[in-house]
Amino acid sequence: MSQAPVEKVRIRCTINGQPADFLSAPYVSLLEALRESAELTGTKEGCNDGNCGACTVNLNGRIVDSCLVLAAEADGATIETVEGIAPPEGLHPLQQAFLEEAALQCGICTPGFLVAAKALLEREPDADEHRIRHWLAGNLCRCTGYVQIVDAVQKAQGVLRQG
Amino acid sequence: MTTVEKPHYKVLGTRPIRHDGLDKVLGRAVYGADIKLAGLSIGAVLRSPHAHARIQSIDASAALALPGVYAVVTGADMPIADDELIDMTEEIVNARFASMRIIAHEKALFKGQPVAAVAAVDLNTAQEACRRIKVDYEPLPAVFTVEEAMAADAPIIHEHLVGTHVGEKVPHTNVAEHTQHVLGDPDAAMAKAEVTVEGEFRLARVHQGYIEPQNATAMWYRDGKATVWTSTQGSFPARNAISSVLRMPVSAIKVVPLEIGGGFGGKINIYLEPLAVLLSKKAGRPVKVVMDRRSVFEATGPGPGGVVRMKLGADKAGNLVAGTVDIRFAAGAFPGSSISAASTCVFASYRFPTARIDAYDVVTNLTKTAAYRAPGSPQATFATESLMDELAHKLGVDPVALRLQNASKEGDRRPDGIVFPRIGNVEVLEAVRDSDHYRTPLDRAGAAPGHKRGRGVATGYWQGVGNKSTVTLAVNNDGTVALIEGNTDIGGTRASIAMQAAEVLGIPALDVHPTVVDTDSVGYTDLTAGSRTTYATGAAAVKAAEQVVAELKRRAAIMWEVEATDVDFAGGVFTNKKAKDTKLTFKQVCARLDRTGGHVATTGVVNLRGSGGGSFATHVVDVDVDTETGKVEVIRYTAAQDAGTAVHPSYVEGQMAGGAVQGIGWALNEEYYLGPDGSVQNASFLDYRMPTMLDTPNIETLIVEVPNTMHPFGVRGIGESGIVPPQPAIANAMRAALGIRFPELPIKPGRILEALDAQGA
Amino acid sequence: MARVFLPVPLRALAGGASTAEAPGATLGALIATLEERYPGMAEALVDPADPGRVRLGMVAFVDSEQADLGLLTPIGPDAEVHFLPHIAGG
Amino acid sequence: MHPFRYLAAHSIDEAVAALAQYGSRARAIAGGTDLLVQLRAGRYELDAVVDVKHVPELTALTWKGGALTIGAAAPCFAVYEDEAIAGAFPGIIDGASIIGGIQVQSRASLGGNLCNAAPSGDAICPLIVHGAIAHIAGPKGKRTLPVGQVPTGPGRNALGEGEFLVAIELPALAKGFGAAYQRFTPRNEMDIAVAGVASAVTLDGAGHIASASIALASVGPTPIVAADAAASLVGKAPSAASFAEAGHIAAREARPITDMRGTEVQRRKLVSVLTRRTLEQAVARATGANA
Repeated sequence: MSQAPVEKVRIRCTINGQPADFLSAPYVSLLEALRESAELTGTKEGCNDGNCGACTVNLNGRIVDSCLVLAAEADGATIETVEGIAPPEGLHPLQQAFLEEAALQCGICTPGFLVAAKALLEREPDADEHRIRHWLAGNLCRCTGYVQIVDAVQKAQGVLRQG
Repeated sequence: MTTVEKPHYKVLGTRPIRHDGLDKVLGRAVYGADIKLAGLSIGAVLRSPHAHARIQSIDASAALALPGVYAVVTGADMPIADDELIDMTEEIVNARFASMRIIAHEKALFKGQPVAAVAAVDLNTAQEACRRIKVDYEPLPAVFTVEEAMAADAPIIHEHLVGTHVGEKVPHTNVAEHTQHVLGDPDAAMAKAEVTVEGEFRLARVHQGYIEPQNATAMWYRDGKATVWTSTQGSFPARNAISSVLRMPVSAIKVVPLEIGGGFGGKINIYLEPLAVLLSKKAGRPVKVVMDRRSVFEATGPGPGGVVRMKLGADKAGNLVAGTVDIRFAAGAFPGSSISAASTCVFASYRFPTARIDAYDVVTNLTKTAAYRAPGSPQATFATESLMDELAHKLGVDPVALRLQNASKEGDRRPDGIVFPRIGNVEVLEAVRDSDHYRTPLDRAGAAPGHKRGRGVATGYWQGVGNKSTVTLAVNNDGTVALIEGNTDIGGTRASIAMQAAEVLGIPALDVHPTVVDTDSVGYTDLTAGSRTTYATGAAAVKAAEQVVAELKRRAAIMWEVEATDVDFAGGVFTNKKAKDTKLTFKQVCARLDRTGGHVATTGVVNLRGSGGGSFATHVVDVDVDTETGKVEVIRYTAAQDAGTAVHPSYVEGQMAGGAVQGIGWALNEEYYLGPDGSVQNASFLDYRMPTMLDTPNIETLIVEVPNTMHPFGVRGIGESGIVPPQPAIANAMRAALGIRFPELPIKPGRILEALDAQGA
Repeated sequence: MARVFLPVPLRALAGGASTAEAPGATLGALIATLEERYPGMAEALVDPADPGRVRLGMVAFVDSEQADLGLLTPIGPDAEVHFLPHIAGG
Repeated sequence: MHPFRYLAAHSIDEAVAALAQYGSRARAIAGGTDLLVQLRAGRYELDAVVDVKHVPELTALTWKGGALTIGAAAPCFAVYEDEAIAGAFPGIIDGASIIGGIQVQSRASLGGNLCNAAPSGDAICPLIVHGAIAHIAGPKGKRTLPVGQVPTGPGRNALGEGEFLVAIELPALAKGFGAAYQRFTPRNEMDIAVAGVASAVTLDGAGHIASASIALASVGPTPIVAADAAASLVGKAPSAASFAEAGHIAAREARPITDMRGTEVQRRKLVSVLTRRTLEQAVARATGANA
């Protein structure tokens, strides 16, 4: 480290509909910044190299592994995490369906699945089972064998279709 | 659902929403890494780059000089513990080895073993400090496989280890233990057998693959006490282990179990907890350490690999007459692979008039293995079920029929001598035989050009355990009940335990409010493991609830001015036997608690003397193999299992499907791929290749219910058996598809192509 | 009399027998009887430094259920007694 | 991880200047899906990363006649969700749509995949058989390079100090052109190619193969152009026999190793099979058949 210490950078963005403004070291991931600086620990770290999807967040309308995004890149961004999925009252149909279908066991992968599945159903309300499995293949679950997760996404899909 | 006559339950068998679900879908549940404390510092661990090396010196001065570094600990801060056995209840751990595993002392014994740990202001500073610690190693020759470790000229990993070889004490060996079970005269019976099958089966080590890495946060207090927040499968056993390796009384340690992101046996042992305590003691502030994924693979406890050689003998009618097996597991750097459970399970599914089981626990220069879902059973049973399939081929009989013909049942003696109580082995096999899947012929012709299809079946067993649990119930005057328990909820057990209390109390499941508390706040409770939580802690909840009922009967009697013996209770309603139409609901009695003597709280304590026979599982699988690439697709899968009484069927099905998918990964792709230096070359989720959602079929589940005579509601532990059948079932399906027996796991595409080549040649 | 199933390593002490019939109202009494008949058996089953229960790493089963009262576990007249290695669980 | 600065460039000139400031201690970051993993693993150290996603040229998708220029930082999804690109260049989509999972495809770019120069890079072989050109900017100005010359070894590329990839230009397709890429992975997603093959053919008016190009992934230190296999097809009518023959030749041109992802023998077999399969698919596309 021959150079001057690396200073923190200021990040102003929108997280779950609320303005956020915090400082972060520029080499820190969005995942770490969300958990440590924004106090949003719903987003989980499973592998820190983009291979489990536990840290999935919605960044400017696309799902990303937040461990593979620098916090500094999120300046000006709109971010949705698991904490922002539910409407002000009650639950999002996906959250309700995950509960009803027992689509979680340990629950550590659940935030990532919810964020990813919500993005899918918003883009492709009629996604079939294969498309659901394809879209969610970036999210690992080691407990459920995935069956009940697929069931839950399809159940929520039905609820959302009915409006 | 197959049901053997069963009482009518009001709560059991329903599917309420789990009590902790809301927090988990909202992102509010606090898992190990989520804990925040004032003044929290962050730890990092320096790990050995060598599989076997003498540590000449450690110089941490440059690390300590780095601004923001609070403390460095090395082996010198945690002397090797005495040879004391720690009772982790299910597992017996030698404190000396546990302390050596947690941090290296004079020698590093596996790549990834902690050598030093640092606490600093943030993670990046702690990691940078680790890089500045100078360690002088003298590399030593290392062994990684059973064969290498057992070779005559093998380097000895533990100079002071004395092996126990069928009772004999043997020094200077890497074979920590050789156990043997003999039933009858298997050699004579084998010699007379009309049909024999035999084989050598090889297994790679495999990881549990939980998504949440190990973590520990500790606060040392100046009065010599410490609090540890961690995601563990057993807060009390973890406390025992921390106490032993740090030489602290158990009462000085409080373990606070946080939500746990998967375990499958891998989070029974402690890894980071003592380091966090020592760092906190030196740093004077709380310290959090979270493992990175590479270290999870390199330095936690995977399931053992090894070699299993087996021979089965039968008469012409297909009755088994003898079985012999030689099980050798590579334990890793310290003794204690799962050979005893493997020995228990390997022949448990069948009636063997004679048998011999030899098992070897062999130390190697790799991270010490640990429990992994039905530990030892999948590895050993892979041989049994592969050979049962070969036997069916040789005899020309249906594989399910052959298994049914030989299936163990109540009163049969296992090769280790234990006599089975009522078990559901036969019923599970019958459920598969009668299933839509098994009755529907495989559409072989539907395979694409160059593809071949096959169907396989296999059975698996896990015994499970009972042991100690405590549940406290506190009755609220609104008719709800708080339930305090000590088992971390790894997959819905708050619900399955609360439901059993609710069943006794005759109230809705959601009127019981379960909370998992720390080791200072509830009585001793064993692991969330061994398929015991719903079974044993459920039994404790039943016991506590029965005490509530007894007390509330007394309260109703006070209200009615009769004797307690004059009060009946059923389905949540108290009845005055003296005036039959006089009834009070549970809620009504609770509303009057303060006028009938005050509040009611009870505690149920159990120490169950076994599991009640365990749970059998049988799986059927159809595979489609692309013979040009070796790619295997699982196209249909059915899992049947005995749940005794399914408390919450959704979570029973979830355990069954989860075990099946873990087994599918184990069968087809998962393995530790080791470099010549013992490094794990695929230590990432990218290259360890656990199944994704796109790799797995719908798992059809058949819950069989043969009540467990040792549980008040007949509940069996169901967490583990489901991972035993998939590997042999898939190997048997591959045999059916290709005519090739795969005796080595994983059955990966390259291996399939090689075998097809050899078949063509 | 209880029927004791001897684990393979202990059979040498009993002249190769795989089972032994022995009286004893408790597990401790039973082991004492075995010791009289087959010297060395007591030390093989109970660690003198940790009396009152069978050695850690070993589990006693009485009628196929774990003995939970250590050496005080009652033994019925027709009981079966096993000594097995501890199971590691998941 | 060695601490580094984050600099966002908004023009090519800004990016050039920022990279020049840190010399070999800086790199351009597009999706970051490889870069951040490698930095965390300590494979190399940087003092700065220069975010090029805000440079308009780096994310633009520009048509000129039938030629398409893809900004080096344009994320995979932007490429494969573009109907015009999917219609014209299905062989490019084959690669772009299988890099990582959906999350990674939101960030990863064809340019990043090319610069990362992994032998297994799924985007690279399709680009090679399309004859794509890499547009590079740096302190000495702009230059171009055939994409096949960008990877120079595992994780090494031909970019000099201070240089970065601006865009990839896909030339207009000849009449009768068809291309396809397939890889083999044990898992169906989220996996690295054990072997991959991109094939392209141009059919003449009589339906014979006028020219062909075959590139192999994950079977050598860089993507390998299987020139002999491609040459074996020229002048022939597409047939199972000619494709199989090309597959055998390609397998000989491969230079695979055995590692955790697969064995040498397995990889040669896969090259043979995938060459045949991609040729079938490429011809089907060339003839407008539904594939």
